[in-house]
Amino acid sequence: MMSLASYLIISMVLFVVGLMVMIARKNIVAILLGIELILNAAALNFVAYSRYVTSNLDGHIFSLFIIVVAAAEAAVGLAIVIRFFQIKETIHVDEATQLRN
Amino acid sequence: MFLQFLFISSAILTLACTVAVLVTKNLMHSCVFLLGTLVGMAGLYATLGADFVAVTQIMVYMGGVVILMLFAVMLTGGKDFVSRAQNLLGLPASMGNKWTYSMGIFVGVVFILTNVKLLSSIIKTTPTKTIGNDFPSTVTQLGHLLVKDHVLAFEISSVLLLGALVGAAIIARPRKQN
Amino acid sequence: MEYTVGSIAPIFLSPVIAFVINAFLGRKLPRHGDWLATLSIFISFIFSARIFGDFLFGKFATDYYIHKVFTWFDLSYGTQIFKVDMGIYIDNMSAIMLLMVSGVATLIHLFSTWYMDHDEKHGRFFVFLPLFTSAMLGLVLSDNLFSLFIFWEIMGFCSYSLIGIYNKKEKAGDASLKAFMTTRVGDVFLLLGIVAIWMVLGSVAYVDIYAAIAEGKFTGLSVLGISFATFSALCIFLGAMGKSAQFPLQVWLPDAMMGPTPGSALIHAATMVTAGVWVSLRMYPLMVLGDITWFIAVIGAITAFGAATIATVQTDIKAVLAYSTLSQLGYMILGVGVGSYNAAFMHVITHAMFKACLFLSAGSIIHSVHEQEMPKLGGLRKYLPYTHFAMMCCTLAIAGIPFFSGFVSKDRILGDALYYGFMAGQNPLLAIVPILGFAGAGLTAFYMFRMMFLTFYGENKAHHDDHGHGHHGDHGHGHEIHHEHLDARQNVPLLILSVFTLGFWFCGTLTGQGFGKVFGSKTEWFKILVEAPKVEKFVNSPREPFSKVDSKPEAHLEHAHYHHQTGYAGPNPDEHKLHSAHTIGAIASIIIAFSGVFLAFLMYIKGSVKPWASRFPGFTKVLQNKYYFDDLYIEVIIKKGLLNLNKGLSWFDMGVYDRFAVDGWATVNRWLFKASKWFDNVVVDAIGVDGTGVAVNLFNLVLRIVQSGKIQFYFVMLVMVLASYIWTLNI
Amino acid sequence: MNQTVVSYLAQYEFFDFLVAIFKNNQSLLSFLIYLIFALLIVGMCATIGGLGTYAERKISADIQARIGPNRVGPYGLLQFLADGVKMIIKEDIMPATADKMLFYLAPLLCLTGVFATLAVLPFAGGFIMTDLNVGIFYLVAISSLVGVGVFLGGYASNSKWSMLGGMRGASQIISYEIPVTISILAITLLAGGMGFGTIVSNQGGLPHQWFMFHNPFAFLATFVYFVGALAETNRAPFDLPEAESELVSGYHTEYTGMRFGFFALAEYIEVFVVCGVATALFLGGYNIPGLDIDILPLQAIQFTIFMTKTLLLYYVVIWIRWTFPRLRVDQLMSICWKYLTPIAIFNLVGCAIWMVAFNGKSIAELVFGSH
Repeated sequence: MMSLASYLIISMVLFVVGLMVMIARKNIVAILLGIELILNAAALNFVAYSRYVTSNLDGHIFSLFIIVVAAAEAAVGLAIVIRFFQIKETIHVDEATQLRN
Repeated sequence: MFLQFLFISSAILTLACTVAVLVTKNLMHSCVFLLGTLVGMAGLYATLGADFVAVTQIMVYMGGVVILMLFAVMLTGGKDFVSRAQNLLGLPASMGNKWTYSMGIFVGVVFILTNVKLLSSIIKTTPTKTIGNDFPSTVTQLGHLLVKDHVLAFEISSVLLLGALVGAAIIARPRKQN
Repeated sequence: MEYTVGSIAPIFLSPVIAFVINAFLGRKLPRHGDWLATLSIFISFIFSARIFGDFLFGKFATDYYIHKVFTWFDLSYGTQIFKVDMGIYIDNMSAIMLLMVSGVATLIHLFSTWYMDHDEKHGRFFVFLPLFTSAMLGLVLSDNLFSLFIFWEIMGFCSYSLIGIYNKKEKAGDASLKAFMTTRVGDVFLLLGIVAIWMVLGSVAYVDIYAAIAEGKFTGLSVLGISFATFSALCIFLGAMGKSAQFPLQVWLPDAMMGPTPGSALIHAATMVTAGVWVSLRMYPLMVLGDITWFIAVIGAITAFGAATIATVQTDIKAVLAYSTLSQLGYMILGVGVGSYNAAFMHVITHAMFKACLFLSAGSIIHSVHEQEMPKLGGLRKYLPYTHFAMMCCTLAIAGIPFFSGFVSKDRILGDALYYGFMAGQNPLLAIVPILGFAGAGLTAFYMFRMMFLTFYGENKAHHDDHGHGHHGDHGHGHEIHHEHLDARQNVPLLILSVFTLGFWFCGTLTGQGFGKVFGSKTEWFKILVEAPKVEKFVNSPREPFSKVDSKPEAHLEHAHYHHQTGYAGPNPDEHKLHSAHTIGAIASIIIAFSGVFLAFLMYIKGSVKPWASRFPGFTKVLQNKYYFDDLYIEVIIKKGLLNLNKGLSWFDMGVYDRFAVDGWATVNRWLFKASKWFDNVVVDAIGVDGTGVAVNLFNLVLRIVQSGKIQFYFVMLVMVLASYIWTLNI
Repeated sequence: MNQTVVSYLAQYEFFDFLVAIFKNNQSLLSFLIYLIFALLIVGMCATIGGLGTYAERKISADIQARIGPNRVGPYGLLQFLADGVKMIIKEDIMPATADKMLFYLAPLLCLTGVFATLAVLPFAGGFIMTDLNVGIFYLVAISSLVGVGVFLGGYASNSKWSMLGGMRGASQIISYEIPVTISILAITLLAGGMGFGTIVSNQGGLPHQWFMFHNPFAFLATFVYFVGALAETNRAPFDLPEAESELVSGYHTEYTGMRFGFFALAEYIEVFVVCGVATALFLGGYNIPGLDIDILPLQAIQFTIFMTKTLLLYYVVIWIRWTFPRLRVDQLMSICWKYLTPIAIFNLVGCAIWMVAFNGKSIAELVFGSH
């Protein structure tokens, strides 16, 4: 039961749900949630391959960096969201059509 | 047995919470379910013997990202947020409508089909090792890898984090009203 | 002790640093950073003193020199060598000059902090003063003519700024412009000479030029029909004439007194004007090779005498000093011309000392009395005792009274001139050189003592006048002349300088004639250390980079070289004749000097002889108009010559070039314009531009659908494209 | 993989008997041992948490020259039980506009976060549920669940006070996590590992062998950690999230009955955990002075030593609460970001340099020579 395939399927489900969240939601924060899911799906794949296919820990390193990048992305993304909300009073993604304030 | 119990419970937690993230109409609940997903992911990492990654996952996501998300939801909920606390439902358009959901489901189906095509061949062809139930500690090895083989990426990520810290602070700082 | 960058660079760099700091931060510093400038020059002085000490006290052999280079830029490619080195060259002469420049400049800076106090241009003055000094120090340190030229021009700029520092006064602005433009005439020739040497040698370092002279590389070359050596030597000497204000180009120097007096002191004594003499001395072998020494001597003699005559009728105290500077510079150039290398350089040093002191004293007087017209002064001896003492010492020195430094150096120059004019078998017309020289010496004694008597003796006219005229009240404290007290910034610099007006510091004996030794065996240190460069020793001299320790032996000549010598000890076979010439010259100059002093005494103290101004009114008028040189330049050369030339050029420009070339081209263009307009309207606009617009519109219809700006649509497209790609793969 | 309580017990002979009893089903046995052990620890800590409320009241009374609870049981010792019973039988009120799911979830998250940390707390040699090789890291990570719980509690109540308290609490907890974590990293450097077993066994029983006195930087780190931990547990003087005078009762204003009890229990147990961590990291843990063996009967002494140190710190925490006034919000943040974090980073760098420069020797070893 615990095999590479099961991890890959879990990761696939995570990815697809993340994608669907990104597409279905019009709220920027919700889209960021979807991105987090997608990043996690990728990280899980790396670790699973690291255990089942390769015998080194490079997959771990990669998923660590994914976590780091996700954290940075979340911080900057949410800062932008808050700034956007200050200006537009909304976080509807289709309102974000201007590159300047 | 213990391991399998952990795996099954983590997988169920992950998948259930993931689906809940998608279907719930309340953004706050979405965030909390995301938390559940991430904790479940940590459990999955643990079953893969990635103890350090698992704990890092908990540390970063639970202590940082999810709380940030919650803050963002609160701060962008609207001026009269308190009076319509969970009526993020009151903003149905921003949480998606039938059209967007059907689009999402369509894309999801396409992606799953695609992925199944990929996975079916990959799982067949990828040689997998037989692995025992031993879980050597990865902390020391990861430390060596980080400061030897991957030191450049490590340093760059530290610069990235610094940049994100400063950038986020500058972007989100309150402007003078004039 | 090794000479490294660290032990030599501060001489030049510390004033530069002071300049930079003062230029940018001077306003914020207390007292506008004048203490910083003074301190920086003092640091230079300390480093210079170390070098001087090493050279003087036998650390090195007398013909030792330090020559270190670094590559400035290297554009060599393959066999094409184009490499320019910069470096330093220090020999005995440089060491003495460095000590003199930095020492005198230190005292001038110190005095300036008093003189410029509360002046509105205080800050700006102390920006340029250290830069000026550093440029002179850099010039002395330079090992080649090119870097010398750079510093030469920096000095030109600084003198321009210092002379015109009171830029509200129109006269100051004119004077600064005049100084700048006049010296520019010389600078053009100097640059020409440098380029000429570069063309032949591929290098302008002194050692390379000396080596080339020794190897005879210049022989057989000619430029414009005259020999190359003559051409280049003449060009360089013309540059020196501009800087040292020699005869035809002397007009700028008297006007240069428009600046603050300490600035004049620096220009006249230590730095700018001596640069011309310096380059003449450095290039002396070239001058000899080019056989223009007679020309140099004549120019020097004319300047020495002519300036002295003008000085006799000047009434402005600074003008008298300015013309005396001209006259003394004439003596230096004369010394170079008659082959009195050693004495000419000694005169540079001694003159720097007493002329700096004289100018500072004049500054002290002007600052105390607020008056610089001598007829309105008088009787200041009681009020300014220290200034009087210092100024009297210097006047004795410049007048050539025995026991003072001016006598030693000037007498040696005149002795050599006497030999050169009458006994060396030259062209008899050159006898005019010693005659003009001796006449100038007499006039020097006369006009200097005239200045002293008018200023310090007699009755105090300024004092009485101020009681009569109330309009002087705007000076604030102009009414009362305060009694002078010993002040570290006002008169101690003067007194220090006046100590060095004594002759024995320079020749070791009381009169310079070998009687009454003072310093024992090292008596004639100046004569031993300074001599014309022996070009032969520079052949194949190695170039040493800064990082390397000197490979030359430091003291390969025995120290016992300092033995007692009398008179001139050069390698001249006519030593006897020379000796007798010097004896005659000494006696003659003593007599002439004292008679000059006596005449001044009779005219201005006793009043028994009427001043000659009334007796020769026409000649006085000529003198007062400075031999009409300014008028000549402005009325004749500029107004008649240059202006007409410019008018002609302007006519050519307007009538020929503008009419045919410019307007004609315009007509052609008009035709071209018509053709291109048609092309533009029909081809480019109708087909190209509008057609593009239509095409873009068409594409727009398609792209507008895809490029919606809705990010979710992009996600969908992304996944679709990815999926379609993967489905086409065969896996 | 990791030293656990099971693997510890397995080295003794009676474990074989147990295995025999369970018909060689080792997994079931392990599971049972874990279960029993977990119940033991949770029960003990719940009792300690309850007694904490009693201690708080008693000590505050002492400081304020009162008597404090003295009716229920000897010296009022059973007061906490009475309180607990009262809380359980109280009506469980849910505000009408509350977010129901999160309202239920929040206290549980807090409690989960706190109890999960107990898994790695080293009470005595071997007497530790699992000695994870990322033990302290795990502890720091999982305890941030408390922040989420506080935040969600504040949000779900749908009340101004709760909201403000929740936001303050969350921001305070994630801010103070930084100096605390960096201080802990400094100790990790000294110990050479993140497992609690490693950390404790690298110290000794006597004070000069403690990491607190290992070098000056570690000494500073002790205080940084302690101050940061106070803030993380929302204890006075950093109790802004539940500041009575400003926010009624902060994030648990709307909570009643046992849900409030969960929050309170979580707080008291967290204080205990934090003190226990301080003991293990800085104060030598359970080491017996002079002895460094952990055979079975001696663990009673080890446990006593550990509890003594921890409860002394617990006393200090309560003492501080009743001594110092509360900070303002801006002061709180400036203390964290402008003082504690730079000091903590300085400590980390200093420790690293110390380890390189003195080859890992402590001050005592340098002064008295290596033993």
